[in-house]
Amino acid sequence: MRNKILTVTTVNEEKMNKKAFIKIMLKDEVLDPQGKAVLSVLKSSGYDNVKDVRVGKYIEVDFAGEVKDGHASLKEEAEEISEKILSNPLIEEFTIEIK
Amino acid sequence: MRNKILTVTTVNEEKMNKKAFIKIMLKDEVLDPQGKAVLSVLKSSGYDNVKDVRVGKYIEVDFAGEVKDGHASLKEEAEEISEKILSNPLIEEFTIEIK
Amino acid sequence: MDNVSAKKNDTKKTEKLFGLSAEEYSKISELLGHEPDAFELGIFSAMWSEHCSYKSSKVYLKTLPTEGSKVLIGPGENAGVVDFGDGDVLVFKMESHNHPSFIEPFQGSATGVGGIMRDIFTMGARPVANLNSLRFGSFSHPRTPYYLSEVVKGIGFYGNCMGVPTVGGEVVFDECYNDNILVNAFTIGIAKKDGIFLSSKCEEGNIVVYVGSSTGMDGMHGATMASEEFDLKKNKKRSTVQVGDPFTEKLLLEACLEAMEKKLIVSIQDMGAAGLTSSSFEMADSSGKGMIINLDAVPLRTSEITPAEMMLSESQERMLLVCGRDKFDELKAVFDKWGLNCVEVGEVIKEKEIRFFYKSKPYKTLGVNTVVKGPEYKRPVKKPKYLNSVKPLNIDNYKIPENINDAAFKIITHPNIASKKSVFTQYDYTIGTATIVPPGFSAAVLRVNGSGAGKKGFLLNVSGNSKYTYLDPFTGGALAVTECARNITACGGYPAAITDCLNFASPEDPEVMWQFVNALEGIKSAALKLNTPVISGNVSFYNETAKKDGDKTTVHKIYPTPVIGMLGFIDDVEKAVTPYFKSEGDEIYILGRLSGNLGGSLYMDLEYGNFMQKPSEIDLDYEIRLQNCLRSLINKGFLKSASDISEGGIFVSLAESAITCPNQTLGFAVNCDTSKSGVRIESFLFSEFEQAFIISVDKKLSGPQKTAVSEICAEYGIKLEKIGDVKKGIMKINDKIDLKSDKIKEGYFSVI
Amino acid sequence: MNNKKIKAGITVFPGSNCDADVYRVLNEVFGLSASFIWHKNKIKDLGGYDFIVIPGGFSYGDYLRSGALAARSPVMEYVKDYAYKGGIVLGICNGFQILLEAGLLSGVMLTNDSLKFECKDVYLKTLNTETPFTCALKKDSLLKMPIAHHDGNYFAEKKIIESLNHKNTVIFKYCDENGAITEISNPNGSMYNIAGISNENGNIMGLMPHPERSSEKILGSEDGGYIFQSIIKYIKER
Ligand SMILES: Nc1ncnc2c1ncn2[C@@H]1O[C@H](COP(=O)(O)OP(=O)(O)O)[C@@H](O)[C@H]1O
Ligand SMILES: [Mg+2]
Repeated sequence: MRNKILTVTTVNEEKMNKKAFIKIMLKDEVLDPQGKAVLSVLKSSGYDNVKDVRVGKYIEVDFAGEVKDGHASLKEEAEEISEKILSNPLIEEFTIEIK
Repeated sequence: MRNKILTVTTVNEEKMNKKAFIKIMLKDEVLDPQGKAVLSVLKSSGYDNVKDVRVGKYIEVDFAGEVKDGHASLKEEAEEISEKILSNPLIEEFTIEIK
Repeated sequence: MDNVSAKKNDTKKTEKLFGLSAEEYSKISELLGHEPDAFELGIFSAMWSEHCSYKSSKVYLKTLPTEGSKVLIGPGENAGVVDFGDGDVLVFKMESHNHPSFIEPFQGSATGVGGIMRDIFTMGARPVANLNSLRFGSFSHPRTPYYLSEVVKGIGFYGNCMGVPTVGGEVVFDECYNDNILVNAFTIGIAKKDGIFLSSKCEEGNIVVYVGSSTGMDGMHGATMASEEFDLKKNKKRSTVQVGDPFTEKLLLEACLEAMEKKLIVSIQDMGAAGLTSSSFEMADSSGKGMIINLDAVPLRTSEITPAEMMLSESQERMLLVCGRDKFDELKAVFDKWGLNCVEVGEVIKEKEIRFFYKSKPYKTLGVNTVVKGPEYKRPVKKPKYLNSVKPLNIDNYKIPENINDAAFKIITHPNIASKKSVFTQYDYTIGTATIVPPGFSAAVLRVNGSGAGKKGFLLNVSGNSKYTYLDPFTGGALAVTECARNITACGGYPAAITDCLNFASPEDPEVMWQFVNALEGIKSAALKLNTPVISGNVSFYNETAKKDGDKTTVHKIYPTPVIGMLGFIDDVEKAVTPYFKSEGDEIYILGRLSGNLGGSLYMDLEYGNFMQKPSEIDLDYEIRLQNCLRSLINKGFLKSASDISEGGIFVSLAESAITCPNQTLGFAVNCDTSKSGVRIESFLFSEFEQAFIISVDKKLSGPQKTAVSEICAEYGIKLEKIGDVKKGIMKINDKIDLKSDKIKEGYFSVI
Repeated sequence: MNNKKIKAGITVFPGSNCDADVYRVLNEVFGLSASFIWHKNKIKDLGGYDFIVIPGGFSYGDYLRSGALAARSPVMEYVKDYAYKGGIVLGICNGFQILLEAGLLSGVMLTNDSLKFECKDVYLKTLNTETPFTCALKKDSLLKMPIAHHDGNYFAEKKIIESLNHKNTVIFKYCDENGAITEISNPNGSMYNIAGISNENGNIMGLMPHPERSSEKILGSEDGGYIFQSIIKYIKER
């Protein structure tokens, strides 16, 4: 079952099923049309205390075990994946949690 | 089942700028075409230790202050927004963090 | 579906859950010789559902005209096939996805489009165009914008990604759809005449192969759900919504066509409603064979799934096919190339039964015939009471409004009339480089690339009018067919064949059944006269919702809504005519005759809040002469534009002709002595679905040419009357209408 | 040089869907020898082609970001190689997005400002006619072509925009039918109405509108054809 609890559990077992949780957001200076649209929907639905909305992505990568050769850690591998494949560094920035 | 376990960080300043961080994922049993496509690209790019990928949304809602009338807390308001506007309870589930 | 153990004393609950009646349940027990268990019950309830078995409609559908010189395959297969000449065939069908779209409009409409496209490429045809017919609740209903935007997004999402242009459709708003929106999707594909694949060719010893996406819990109960009223919001613990993956379907399309091209497939059927159940049983049945199905081999997305759930899952983008054992490796190579599952799940056997294996052991055996031969009903019919109060309109009981300009403006800016541009610009209608006349005009006109077709092309249109069908089911049915034909003829095409999508409330209500039977009669008689056989179709019953108001429960039923999709042919796409005026100074004529009957019209609805009057009947013999006459004028090159007179009447027809011209804003000055034909000005302006067309011709037509035009009209016995001229920027009719084209244009394009 | 001798390669990714249109137009309308390059083919050297087209569609479903996944697929390495050596590469719609994601052109595509898929005719103003893609055109020529995309909202940092302007590599801008570059004629929110750009060298161009859908009069416009004619002219004269 997918782990849905956001609280970080420290696990020592290296071989355990581990996941990378990658959050990708548009950089602040990049216009976020989707966020803007959500904001206007919220405002028109009466949530007028909302000041801003940004919409990003949340990607769970399940590594089920070993790290790929040539990578020091899952974190490093996840970083590589995030940078090379999952995000576009020109407009996006990411943060990774390994759990 | 929609999961509503929230990790709430307690903040004393009531008027402080507060944000809700809302993570929206497809329910486990719902097909995730995006995740599937990303998985296949990761695999063909040599990341063959990756077993599964799920792609969701991460939404930051900036409340810059007060809670809307009729809501006990920002958390409650964010929950209402997530349920009614941001997510589709038929296929998605969300978790909220207030920071 | 997780705790589906059908306990013996629990038939009441079973009924609710599975949509079977008590009699049906006993019949199943009798056929099996024992009470059905969960697996059997799941299979029977799916196959005996209204959706799969057509149990309430079958006896009537059988009476439709299905044969014609151009029809190669009529109803019965995944889609019908029409001969297009030069070795090409066109394959088309329309299908409803109403209930799923109401529950989750984006995914519901997306998977509706995905499903109908699978029906087409299952036959070996490459989909070349999509259309859709949409019905939403009243335009001012708070949920309508949500449904409209999500449904349109869903349709675009799927069709655009597949690379199939969406070239037409209709969008109608009416209160009666507040709780039951309708999403009907149409797809047409093209194939070589000798490249058609059927589900009925299985041979003993062939292997059964599962291709495409893995099986999950999607759309569990879809087949039975579609047959139930939405009386209670079922407490769904798990998600059963089908999620569409057009990317995978695009791969599936290419893989299937490649495998077909290489002749690796013997028989094939898409997994649509009732997924693996209907595909396996129906393929076995139509081939007169049986199958072994090994459930252990089914590719799964979740391990927590029971055999019954595997059989009933409606996960999208899957196909079941049958191939020769010696071809399997080659077949697998094709699907591997496209990155798709391709798994042997069984074998074709001589005995007409399906033998299921599960966990490496024999699990269940069911007779093909037993399961497939569902019940067939001739349900009670009764003329609806409300029809007694639908009388012919006497317009003299209503006084002429002071300001007809206002009435006209209200009509042209009514959501059902106003431009649907903001809808169809969300669909890719130019992909394929074949769209000659795009959406926004009468019928879509397409050419055919990459074949010996030369300049010939085909035309498509979908139409339905539920208000008229409600007021007069027979006329409404006939009108849907006629209206499609008018749109096709107005472009210069010949109507060729039709598909239908019959959306009705519960067939268990005798009054609904009466509507159904009579609407079908209407379709039948028009299809016979116009020589447009019905080659495929779909019935969607139970479009009604029980709503609790205090302790009172009222059932909200949709108007009977038969929708027709029509295919037409044209010899030279360059000769296709569009409905809009071309240049200032051209002469405007009415071709045909006017009834002036405002019964059931939008005008009566908007102006007096009462449209419960009898619409005009259609004189089908006249209709044929009229359309033949128009086509003849177009083919001879005499017309610059031609437009039918549909909802909103002549005023709307003229106004649209003036403002939809892509690069200029035209107008008209019309003078027509309506009293001569004994009608009042509003009747002339706003009576709908007249047996007439608004046409424009070059004023510089020479004398002999004018004579030729008159001769053609005389030959067909059709009246032609000049009513005015094309102008720039103004809309004038007698001394009653005086409007600015710009203002009308702005209103028309900004409503939706 | 006979058109038939000109070899065009059309890349095909899973989910490409304008590949067949480009193929037909290049072969049938312009009489070239165009063929497909399947994304998994290990051709390595694309040197045999006179030019490469990355067609539109929804490569990998456009999941994640439009063009992102295709840009990371192996065949793009060969395309990069080809382009770095000066080969002519044209990216149309999704192909443009792929070129951006692959870093062959600078900037990114965001979702249209309408947040909707937009299918309609647009007008383009030709700003630079000294490229292989525009050399048959006159400066400021207006071209009518259809767009059909969901993510065509061109975005780049100020620095990049400055460099595009400086190097004259903005090739097409959206404009109205009179050639005025206005907000109203911008169909997707692109910065400065940018519809097509090239690299500094001019051998790689991406544009959102579809020239292959506007190369025949019967389809409403032949203007897109000038882009292919330019490529042909360039190749013949080089
Ligand atoms: N849902 C839709 N999808 C695509 N095109 C549509 C849709 N709704 C309407 N259109 C297009 O708008 C035009 C006008 O629609 P409608 O008024 O229903 O046409 P008509 O009365 O001529 O049958 C047609 O070309 C039709 O194809
Ligand atoms: Mg009409």
